[in-house]
Order: sequence, then C-alpha cells, then structure tokens
Amino acid sequence: MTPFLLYALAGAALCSIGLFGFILISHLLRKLLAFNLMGSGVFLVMVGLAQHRSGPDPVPQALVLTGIVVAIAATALAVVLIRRYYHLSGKTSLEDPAQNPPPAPGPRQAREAPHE
Amino acid sequence: MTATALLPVFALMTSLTAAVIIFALPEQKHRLRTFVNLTAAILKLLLVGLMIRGVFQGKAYGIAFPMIPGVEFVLRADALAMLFAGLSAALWLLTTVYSVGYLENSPNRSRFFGFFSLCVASTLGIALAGNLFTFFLFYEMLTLSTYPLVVHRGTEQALRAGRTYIIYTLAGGAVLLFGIASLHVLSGDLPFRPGGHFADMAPDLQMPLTIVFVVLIAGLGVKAAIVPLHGWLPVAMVAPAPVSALLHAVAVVKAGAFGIVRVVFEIYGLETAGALGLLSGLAAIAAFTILYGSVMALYQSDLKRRLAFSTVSQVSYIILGLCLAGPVGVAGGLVHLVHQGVMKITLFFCAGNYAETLGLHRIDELDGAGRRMPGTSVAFTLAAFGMIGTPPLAGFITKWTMGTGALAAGMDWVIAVLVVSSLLNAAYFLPVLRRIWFGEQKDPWREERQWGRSETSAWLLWPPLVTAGFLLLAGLLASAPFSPLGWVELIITREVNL
Amino acid sequence: MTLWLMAGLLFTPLAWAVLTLLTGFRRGRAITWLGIVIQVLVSLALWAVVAAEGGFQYPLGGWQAPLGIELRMDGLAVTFVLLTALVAAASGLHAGFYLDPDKDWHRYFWPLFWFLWAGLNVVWLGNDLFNLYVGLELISLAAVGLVALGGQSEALRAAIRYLMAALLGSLAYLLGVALFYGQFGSLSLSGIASALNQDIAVEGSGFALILMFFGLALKTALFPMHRWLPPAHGIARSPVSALLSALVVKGSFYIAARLWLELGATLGSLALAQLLGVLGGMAVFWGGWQAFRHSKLKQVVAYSSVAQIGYLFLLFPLTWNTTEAVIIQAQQAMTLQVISHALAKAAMFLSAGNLILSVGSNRLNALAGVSHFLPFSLFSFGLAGVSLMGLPPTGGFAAKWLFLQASLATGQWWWLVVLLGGGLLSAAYVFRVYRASFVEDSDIDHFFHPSRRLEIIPMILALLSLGLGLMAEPVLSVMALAFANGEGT
Amino acid sequence: MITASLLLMTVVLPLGSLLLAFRQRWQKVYLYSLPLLPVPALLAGLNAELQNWLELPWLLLDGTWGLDDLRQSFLLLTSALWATAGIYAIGYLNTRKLRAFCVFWALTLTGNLGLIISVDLASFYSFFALMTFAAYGLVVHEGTAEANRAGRVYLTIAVAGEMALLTGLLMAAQHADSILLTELPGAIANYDRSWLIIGLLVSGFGVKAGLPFLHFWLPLAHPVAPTPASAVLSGAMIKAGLLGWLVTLPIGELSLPGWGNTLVVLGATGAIGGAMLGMMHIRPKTILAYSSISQMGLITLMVGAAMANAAQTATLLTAITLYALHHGLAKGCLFLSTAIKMPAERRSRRLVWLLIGVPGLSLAGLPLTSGAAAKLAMKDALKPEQYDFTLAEHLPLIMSAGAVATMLLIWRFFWALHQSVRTGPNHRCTWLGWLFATGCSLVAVWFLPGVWTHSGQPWFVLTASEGWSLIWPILIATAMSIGWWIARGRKGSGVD
Repeated sequence: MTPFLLYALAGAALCSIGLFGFILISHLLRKLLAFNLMGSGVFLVMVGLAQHRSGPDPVPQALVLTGIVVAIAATALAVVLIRRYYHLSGKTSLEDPAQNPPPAPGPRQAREAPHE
Repeated sequence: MTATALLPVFALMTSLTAAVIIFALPEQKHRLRTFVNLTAAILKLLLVGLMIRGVFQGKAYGIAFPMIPGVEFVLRADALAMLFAGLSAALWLLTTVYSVGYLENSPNRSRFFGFFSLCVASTLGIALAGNLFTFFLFYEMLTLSTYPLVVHRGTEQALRAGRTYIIYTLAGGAVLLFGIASLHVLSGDLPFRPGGHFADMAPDLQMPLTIVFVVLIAGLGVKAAIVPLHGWLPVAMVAPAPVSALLHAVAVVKAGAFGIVRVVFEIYGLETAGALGLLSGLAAIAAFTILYGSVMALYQSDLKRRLAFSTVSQVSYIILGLCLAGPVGVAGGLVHLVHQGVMKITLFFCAGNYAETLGLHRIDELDGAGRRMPGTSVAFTLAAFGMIGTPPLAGFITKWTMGTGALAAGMDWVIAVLVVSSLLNAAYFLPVLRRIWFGEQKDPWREERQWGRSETSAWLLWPPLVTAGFLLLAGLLASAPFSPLGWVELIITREVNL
Repeated sequence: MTLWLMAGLLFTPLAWAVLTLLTGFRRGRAITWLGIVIQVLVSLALWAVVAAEGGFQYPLGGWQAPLGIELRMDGLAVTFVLLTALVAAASGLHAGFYLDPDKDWHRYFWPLFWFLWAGLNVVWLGNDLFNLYVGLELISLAAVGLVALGGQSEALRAAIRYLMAALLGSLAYLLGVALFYGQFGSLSLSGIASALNQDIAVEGSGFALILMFFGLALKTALFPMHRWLPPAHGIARSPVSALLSALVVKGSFYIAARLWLELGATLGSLALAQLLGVLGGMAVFWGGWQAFRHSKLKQVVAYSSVAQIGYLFLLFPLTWNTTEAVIIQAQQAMTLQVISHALAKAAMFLSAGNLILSVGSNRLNALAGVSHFLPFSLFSFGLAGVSLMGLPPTGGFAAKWLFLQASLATGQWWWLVVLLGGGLLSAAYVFRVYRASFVEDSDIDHFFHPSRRLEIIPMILALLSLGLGLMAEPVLSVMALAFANGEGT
Repeated sequence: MITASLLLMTVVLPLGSLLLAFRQRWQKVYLYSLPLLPVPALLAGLNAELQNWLELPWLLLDGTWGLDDLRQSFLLLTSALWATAGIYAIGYLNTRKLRAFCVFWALTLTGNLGLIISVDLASFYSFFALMTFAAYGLVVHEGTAEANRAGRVYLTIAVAGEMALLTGLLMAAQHADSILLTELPGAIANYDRSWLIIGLLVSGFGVKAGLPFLHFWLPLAHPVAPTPASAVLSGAMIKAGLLGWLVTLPIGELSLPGWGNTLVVLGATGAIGGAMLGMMHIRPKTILAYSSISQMGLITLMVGAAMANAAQTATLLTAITLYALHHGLAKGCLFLSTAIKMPAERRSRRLVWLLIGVPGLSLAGLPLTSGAAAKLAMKDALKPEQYDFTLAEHLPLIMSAGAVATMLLIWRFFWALHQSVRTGPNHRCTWLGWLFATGCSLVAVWFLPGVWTHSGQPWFVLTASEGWSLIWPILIATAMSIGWWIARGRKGSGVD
C-alpha cells in the first residue's frame, strides 16, 4: 500500500464522483464542473500509477501538463457555448424542447449585444 | 490491349456515353437528343454485329482486370453472349425509335432516355459478363436504371408499382449476392466456362453446392418471374409501353433467364446439375410457371396485364428448355430467348399503339380496331399466333424443337405441358384477335389522335412491323445460318458441348 | 524530402488555422484554398512515397519517444491521410461557395476547419496513445465549434450535447491510457504490444482496453451511444456535416481499430469482439430504421451515418483469432467501408445541402418533382445512395463483399443477416428520397439552380465512391504495404 | 425447273396477291383476280413431273416440296374447285367487306394448295394451320350472330385438332428422326406406342375430314359461309384431312385390324348417321354439309380397310382418290347451285334443274357419272373376301345402306332447294362459275389422271355395264321419298 497507490485510488474515487455528477446533473455549468472533477481524477490516477516503478518518471508529468491544457481549452469552449446557449434559449440545461414548450427568449440586451 | 479486346468495352461505352450526354442535355433539345439516341443505338448495333461476325469466325473478344482482392471484372464475348447481346442491340434500336414517337411532347424525356440508355448498357453488360461477379454487377445496375423508367409517370399507381418492383428485385439481388458470395467461398472466382466447374467435385461439396444452386436460382428467379416470385411483373405494367416492352422482351426478365442459363451451363454444367438432381426440380417449377401464367392471363381484362402474365409463362419455356438437358431441347430453350423477345416486344408495341392512338387499354374496347389500324393489328396478329406456336412463325420453331428435345430426353410430360399451354395461349389470344378483326366497333374511340392518312405516327408504326417481320423470318428461315436457331446450334456445338 | 512532406502535412494546417483566425471570411477563403492545394499535393506525394517505398517511422523533430512524438507512416495511415485531403478539400471548396459571407461568425469556419484537419492528421499518424488522445481532443473541440456555427439555439444545443459526449469519451479513453502506462510504462502501441508478448497479460489491463473502447465507441456514436450524432450532424451546415460524418467519427474508430488489431489478440476476448459486432449490427438496423422513419432530408442522412458506422464494427468479431487471410480480408473490408462511406456521405451531405438550397426546405416531400429540373445534386445524391446501399460497382459493395467473404470464411453466418438486411434497409431509405423526387402531382415552378461549382463537387465525390469499387485493388494494395513490412499489424 | 417454278408460284402467287389488299380502291381488282390465284397449281397438277422433290434448305426446318400421283390428283381437284369457286365468287359477292373476304380467301387458298404440295412436315403443318385459321375468316364473313357462333365452335375444335396433330407429328418425326412425310408411316409402323400416334393423327385430321363426333363444327360452319366459300370448304378443304390421313398413317406398312374396325365403325356411323341427321334439316346448304359427312364416312370405310389390310393398299388408294375427286367436284357444284336464281322462263328453268340434278344423282352413283365410277371402284376394293378383320363381311351392307341414305338425302336436298329457290337474274360470273363446276364434275373428271381406266376397260363403259347394281339403291330411295311425299299429302314434293 504505497502512497502512490493511495493517490491512484483517490483519483479513481474522484473520477467516479465526477462521473456520477456528470451523468446525473442536468445544469450545464455544474455538469462542466463535474467533468473537471473527473479530469483531475484521471490525472491523479496517471501520476499515481506511474510512480510504482523505481524512481520518479518524467513522462506522466509531461502528459498531465498537456492534459490539463487540453482540459482547460475544452472547458473554455464549453463555457462559451453554454453562455451563448443561455442567451439564445434562456435555458441552463439540455432537456428536449419537445417536453417543455419553447422558453421565453433570454435577456434581450444580451441578444443585441454586439460582441455575441 | 488490342482493339479487338476492347470491342466489348466500346459496345458498352456507346450506350453509357449516350446516357451521360443525354443527362447533360437540356430538356427541350429534342432533335439533338433523338440524334444522339439513334446514333448510339446504330453504332452499338454495328459493334455487336462486328463481334458476332468475329465470334462466328472463332475470334475471342474480352477484357479482364482485378477489381476486389480475389475477384476479377471480366467482359467476354462468346457465342452465348452474342445471342443475348445481338437481341438487345437490335431491339434497343427499335425501342428507341418507338419511344421517340411514344413520348412525343411528354415531360421528363431527357430523364427517361438517360436511364433508358443506362438500362440497355447494363443489359449488354449482363450479356458480356465473363463471371458471376461481373454479371451481378450489371444485374444490379439494371435494377437501378429500370426503376426510374417504371415510375416515370410519377402517378401514385406508378410509384406503388415502382415500390413493388424495387422490393422484389433488390431482395432477389441480395439473395443472389449471398449465393455468389458462398459459391466464391466454396471455390473461388468462377469464370463462366463451358461444361461448368464441378464436373468432378468432391462428394462433401455436393450438399453445399445444391443449397447454393437453389439460392442462386431463387435470386435470379425474381427477375425471371418464376412463380411465386413473379409478383412485380404484372404490377410494373403502369410503365410506359416502350418500357414494358423492354422490361419484358429484353432487359429485366431476360436478364434473369440468361443468368439461369449461365449458372446451369457454365457454372454447374448440365451434367453436374442433372447429377445433383436439380434440373428435374427446376423443370417442375418452370412447367408450373408456364401453366400458371397462362391461366392467370385468361382472367385479365387489361391488355397489357394479359401480356404480362403471358410473359410470366413464356419466359419459363427458356428454363424448361434447359432442363431437357439434351442438345435439341436446350436449343429450343435458348432460341426462345430470342423468339420470345421479338414476339413479346411486338405485342407490347402494338398494345402501346392502341393506347396511344385510340386510347384503348381494355380488351373489350378493341372491337374493330383492325379496320382502323391495320398495320398494327397485322403485327399484333402475327405475334399472337407466334405465341400460340402456329407455324411457320418463330414460336412454332421453339415448340417444335423443345418438343423433339423433350421426347429425346424421354420427358414426355413436357409435351403435355407444351400442348396445354399452347391451348391456353390460343384461349387468351384468339378472342383478342377476334375482337380486333371481326368485332363491330360499338362506341367511338376513347381519345383518338389523327395522323393524316397513316393509321398512326410512323415512329410508332414501323417498329412493330419490323419486329413482326423478324418473327416471321425467324420462323420461315429457321434453317438459315444466321437465324436464331442456326446461331443457337452454333452455341451448342461450340460451348454447351453436350 | 519526406521530412518536408511530413512537416507540410502537420504544420500547414496549424499555421493556416492561425492565419485564417486573423482574417475575415473572404480573405480566409482565399488563404484556405491555397492551403488546400498545398495539403492535397503533400498528401498525394506522401501517398506516392509510401506506395513506392512502404511505410516508415518518423520521429518528430528528431526526439525519440516517449518524450518526443513519433509518427508512423504506413499504408493505412497514408491512405486515410489522402482520403482526408480529398474530403476536406471538397468540403472546404464547397463551404467557400455555400456559406454566407455576410454572417460574421462564419469567418470562424476556416480556423476550425484547419484545426480539424490538423487533428485528423495527428490521429492517422499518431503512434503513441497520448498523442492520439491529443489529436482526438483537437478533433472534438474543432468539430463542436463547427457544429455551433449553425448559430441558432438548436445548433448550440446539439453542439453542447456533442461536446459533453466527446469529453466523457476522451476522459474514459485517457483513463485507459493512464492504466496502460501504469502497467507497461510505455505509451507506444508497438511498445505495449511487445510488452504483452513477453509476459502474459496482466489482469485488469483488459479493463483498460474496455474503458478505451467505451470512450472511442461513444465518440464514434456506436449504437446505444449514438444519440448525440443525428442532431449535431443534422443541424450543422452541410459542409460541416460532410466533414463530421465523413471524417470525424472515423478518427475515433480508427484508434479503436488499431488498438484492437495490436492488443486485441491478447487483451481482447470473444465476448468483447462479439459484443462490439452485435452493437454494430444493431446500429445498422436501428440507424436504418430511424433513417427510414425521418422526414427531414438531413436527418435521414445523419441516421444513415449511424447505420453505416455499424458495419465498421464487424471488424472486431471478424478478426478475433482467425487466420491471417481472413484478418487481412476484414481489414481491407473495413478500410474500403471507411473510404467509401466517407466519400459517399460527404457527397450526400453536400448534395443534400444543394437540394435544400434549391427547394428551400429540409423536408423530404418538398423534393416532389425536383427531377424535372435534372438537378446534378440529385444524381450525386443518388450515386452516393447506391454506394450506401452497397450495390455494385461502388466501394460500399466492395466492402460488403469482403465482409461477406470474411464472415462466411469464419462461419459467422449471422453477420450475413446484418450485411444483406442492412443493405436492403438502406435501400429502403435511399429509395424513399428517390421516390419523393419522382412524385409528379405537385407542379413546382420555383426551383433555384445552385451554381455549377456547388453541384460539381459532390458529383466528383460520388463518382469517386462509385469508382472505388472498380479501383479497390490498387487502393488496397497500397494499404496492405504496412501489413507487409511488419510494422503495425 | 418448270416444276420448281410452278410449285413455287403455287404458293407465292396467292400470297403475293395480298399486296392488292393495301389500298381500299384496289379491292375490285383483287376480286376479279381471285380465279387466277389457283392457276399455277392447276398447271403444276397438269404438267409437273412427279417424284421430283424441290429442296428449299433454308425454309423452316429444311423444306421439301413436290408431287406424287396422290398429291397430283388432290392438287388438280383442289385447284379446279378453287378456280371455279373464284369465278363464282366474283358474281356472288357484294362489295361489303370485300377486301377482308379476298384476303382470307387468298390465305385459305394458299394453305390448302400448299399443304398438298409440301412433302416435309414443317411446311405441311404450316400450311395446314394457315388454312385452318384463315378459313375462320371465311366462316364468320357474314358477321351474323349465327356465323360468329359457328366460327367459335369451328375454331375451338380446330385448335384442339391442331394440338392433337402437333403432338402426333412431333412424336412421329422424333421417332423417324426425319421431317419428311414420306418417312413417317414407316417410322410409326415400327414404334411400340404407334397406337398413340395413330390415334392422335386420326383424330387430328379427322376434325377436318368431318369424322363422326368431331364433326359438330361442320354443319354449322359450312352453311353460314358465303356460298363459294362453302363450296371450297366442303369440296376441297374437307379433303385436306383425308390427304393428311393418307400421307401420315402407316397405310400399306402393316395391317392393323383394330384400327380397321374402329375406322369402319366410325365410317359407317358417319355415312348413315350423317345422312339421317341431314334429313332433319330444311336448309339446302346444311343438308349438303351433312351429306359431306356421310360421303366422307364412306371414304373412311376405305381408309379403315386400308389400315386393316396392307395388301389392298394400292387398289384402295386409287378408289379413295377417285371417290375424293368425284365427291369434291360434285359437292362443289351442288353448293354453288344453292345460290343460283332460277330464270323466269320455263324451258331454261328445266335445263337448270337438270344441271343441278345430275351432279346430285352422280353423288348417289347414277350410271355414266363419276359417282358411278367411284362407287364401283369402292365396291370392288371393299370385297369382303379380301379382308379378315371382324367387320369385313358387313362392308357391302354398309355400302348399300350408305348409297340409299345418300340418295334419300339428295332427294331431301332437291326438295329443300325447290322450297327455298328464288327466281331472278344471275350475275354473269355466277353462271360461269357454276357451269364450269358442273362441267368439271360431269365431263372433265373423266380426263383426270388415274380416273380413266380400271382393269383395262374405261370406267365410262363399266358404269353402264354394271348398271343394275348401281340403280337399285337409287330406286329404293326414290320410292321411299315418293312414299313420304304422298304421306305428306302432295304438299310440295322433290322435283316437279
């Protein structure tokens, strides 16, 4: 039971919690947070598992760095989309519009906002 | 690759390029389109004629290149191929002429003629295909290119007919594909070869081969309209007359029959097929189809539907002929490939003329049509008598040859089938003739179109007359060297080698 | 020589992405077309090289793995590179005419387009699992952005849904990567494979494989996980849909296929193989049925993608411990299916776009009487349809034929049902479109003829997918090179 | 050479004449050309050298045409009959549906002549079928409901007959491995299932020959046709069936008593039953039709005998030929006479009645007529002692009964004709045709080959010397009809 394995298990736990949230939560921002949680979980697993060989291993660090960058990019894109979506539809989740009638259009000034 | 090797490709190309050009032409350029059509048709006829001469002198034309790993694309011009190719080339020219007249100032002509050319291209491809795979390739191409022709009118009825047609044919195609694929797994890529490939097969192959044979026949039988796979044929009658003529005489139905010929002769080989006990079963089905089609035809009051059922019955003559498995009987079957084509196309041309000129579709409207349209009616009469098998017309040659073959093969019951079906043919054709010639016209024609002194447009009148002439000559000069019978005997001596 | 080619292949897309980011739509278009020319030439050259000399490894910038990035350039990869070049070029050109320059957000099409292309090339060439991950992410993010270009809220909804699915998928994949690295301390496929060959499979590494397959299947929209695809592909602008259906989904599948071919023999199991195959089969039927039911043209096409992707997954059962010959056959079938589907589907989406442009409606029955006007696009659509139906002589048929051969050879006859039945089902929905266009009752007189430039592009693609069946032999021979010189499978 | 061209012309001329049907306004010309159509056949019959086959290798399945003495006499009879009927038709026909009539006339003519000159099976069957189907056009020409019904019956039975023929010929040809008619009898003779083939052929041709139980169409169809058509139908075409029998059945090859009996029974039934049925009718043409059945019945007797005893074939064939010739011509001119209108003035009317009467009596075998010759020939051909099959000894009885029946029927005909005849002028050609026919039947017949002599002395003399044996049936019949006439209380009698 090395500490590294502990990290790995913690990572796995984070992962599953994140997954749990990612699937169950319908609010988009929280979904996104859940995703980030998962992401960190995965990174933790990566770093943790890689250590059990003799000596520290540079490769996972590099990988995780890259992974974090990718995750940030993804998050950024997601945030932009969600924001835009909210402005257009005034909704914060993805239920089928068929189920609930088309919502009142989002905040007007946001619609006219030139930078959108 | 010499020019002779490419001759089949050129022949194929003529109609393909014609199709492309026609699709590219704007709708209203009628003269130009007609010109393209006719030139292509004539050119093709010439090329095929060249090939026929070459094959007669024993030349071999062909081209082959690998397509998919383990499978070749093979075009080959042997005598059997020429039988079918010659038929389709000759009848294409006539049908083109006819359709030009038939579709005068109707919409979507450019679409029609485009697919029409495609359809003929695939027919030629089927004729020239050198192995089952290539055959299948063109077989499916035919299916696709005929669909637009069937639904050409775009009416609800036409669309429904098209649906039935496509369901039947595609399903049949799938079955056929399965058969071909399994055969391929069993014994690799099989070129068509006289005598077939399984003359000396391993005993453990017998069972799978039998199954595969059944599957293949089932797949091909859809197009050949073998009962109970014939359902699409009568429905497809809503298509314009030239299309029905083509479907019945050359293209679709014949493709199926021709495929069966290829499979029986050049994949399995008559002896093997007989040894596996497959021919007798096939013969039984064919005989049943013959009788069933004729009986059904009796009950049709629509002229084209009656003709359709008569096709169902007539095409199975070809198959029955094969099953006689003797040189003479086989000759009877093969020669019917041509004879039935010529006769049936004549009948459909005439039916189309009645519909176009006088607006007659039902048989009981035909009273006295003979006096109004003598030319058409003479053609119709000749063809009808040919179907009945009256000498000296083409149909008689078929029946006589098949009959002799049946006796030679000791399958006397076939004679009974022939006689009964001839009686039935007489029973459903003679009344029509009686109405045409001896019926007193009761009420004015439905929608009559005047063409001055002539009974109908020359475009419509001449094709049936010419084909009627063919079927008369095919019977009268049956012993001449280049008559269908003569050619078939050449095939048999050369390729079927019985 | 190859150095320059590789450099061109990988860096022009990125460079062009940055360039076009700085310009407006019209200038971006001009720049892009230049880039397209370069890319196509480069890809052709590389293909020629590989065809002549066989595949090779290419350490990027001279740094060796694991820290450096090592690219593998084998026949399969280069074939897909060339395919990408073709389809992307076609979509790019088409988009140039198709997209409305006056909608300012359309300018973002170009950079996203280039990022996508870059990502694809990375995936085709990537040799270690992590690079593949990066490539996947690049693809996903660019694709999502492209979908979002639709503008209205529906598009965004689809985009977000897509994004979520993609993210989940890539995380699952990344987790798998982590586990692998933890076990074998190597990221390169070949490294892991050799490690596996030395000591028997470590328990649990099967789980990693399953995780990765789950992630990739999610991104490839395999049957139960396909829900995100139809809205996204349906709502996106036609050139985008073309790119997505033709290439993007293939990216993730390609990785799955490589994993399976190299690790499957040891880590995989009959159950897994059959499961994937069955899911594929269900995808074929379900997708076909949905396509048959839907009344919106692009929805039909999108669902047909679901169905067509299903065929790809027959690769797994057909390569599970059988003879080398059959494995090759199945791989060839898979490749042909990928190529022909890519070409056909791109042609279909582009021509569908033209048709919608012409009749001004996305509905199927709005096509009534269209065939009056002999629109080129209808023919392109039809030809592509022929390929989807798997009728000769199209590439779709060649693929189906090889699949048939493989499944008969391995005695797994039940896949015949999928192959033949699926073909008939696809015929059913394709013919629904034909039928609609042949209806005569409505005499529409308004028909906007799109410019020939728009119509010729899908036609070319369709003809390519048609000719593929006749040309299958040479294409496959190049593809087989990699298998020949050991590298890869 | 000359033979070849004549034979070809026999078929080509009538077929070529169809070209005249292209223009409505040529129909008169066509009508006037009708008598010329059979001329080549006539010439061929008169001066073609026999047994000289004309090979037509490309025709059908290797055509062979030619004449032997059997065919020659049939050809002469047929062509002569068609020619005279053609002349008659010119006067008889009104302009309505003229073109159609001419076309069917020409076609039927072609068939009828062609089947006589064709030696190979395919062309024989072709011409036979052509004749069968074209004759339908003649039968229904009047277009009346009765005609249509008759036509339907005719066609139904005819098609059935054709099929029987096709089957029989097929089997025969396949067994003979040749399609030369001359080969068939031998082949059939030594074929284990010859009974089947013979049965098919007998019934197939029997339809045409008015064999009992296959005859139903005949009394319906012959009368409704236009008179000249009836003449050829009953005079010539009915003989086509007979010819069919003679050329295909294994006559002279071997003795088949069984078939002999069958045919004799059928023949007797036809000869007597036909006459009896005929007595029921009052329309002259119908009566004549029945008389044809009865006469063919007598011929069938001879055919049966020939089947029964190969040794007698030669004599029987001459007798049959003679009988056929005589009956054809006589029946022809009787039919023609049914449409003759009586001249108003008395003496010439007597003359006409005489001219009508003599052929009638010749049918019954009046001495010095061809009928007498035929009957004598039949008598000594059918001497019972030459045969050993069961019914042989009844033959004389049957023949005498037949003769009586014939005579009765003739009286009935005269009476009916007398009832229905009208007075008025006749078209020139009507006279001409009828006189020609009568001339042939009374005079020309003596100059036909094979008719001239029998065992050294000329028939003409024989008929006189054998007078009594011929006269008594006539007398009996006359007596019976007079009795019947008295019984009916002098209400309208036979001749006045």
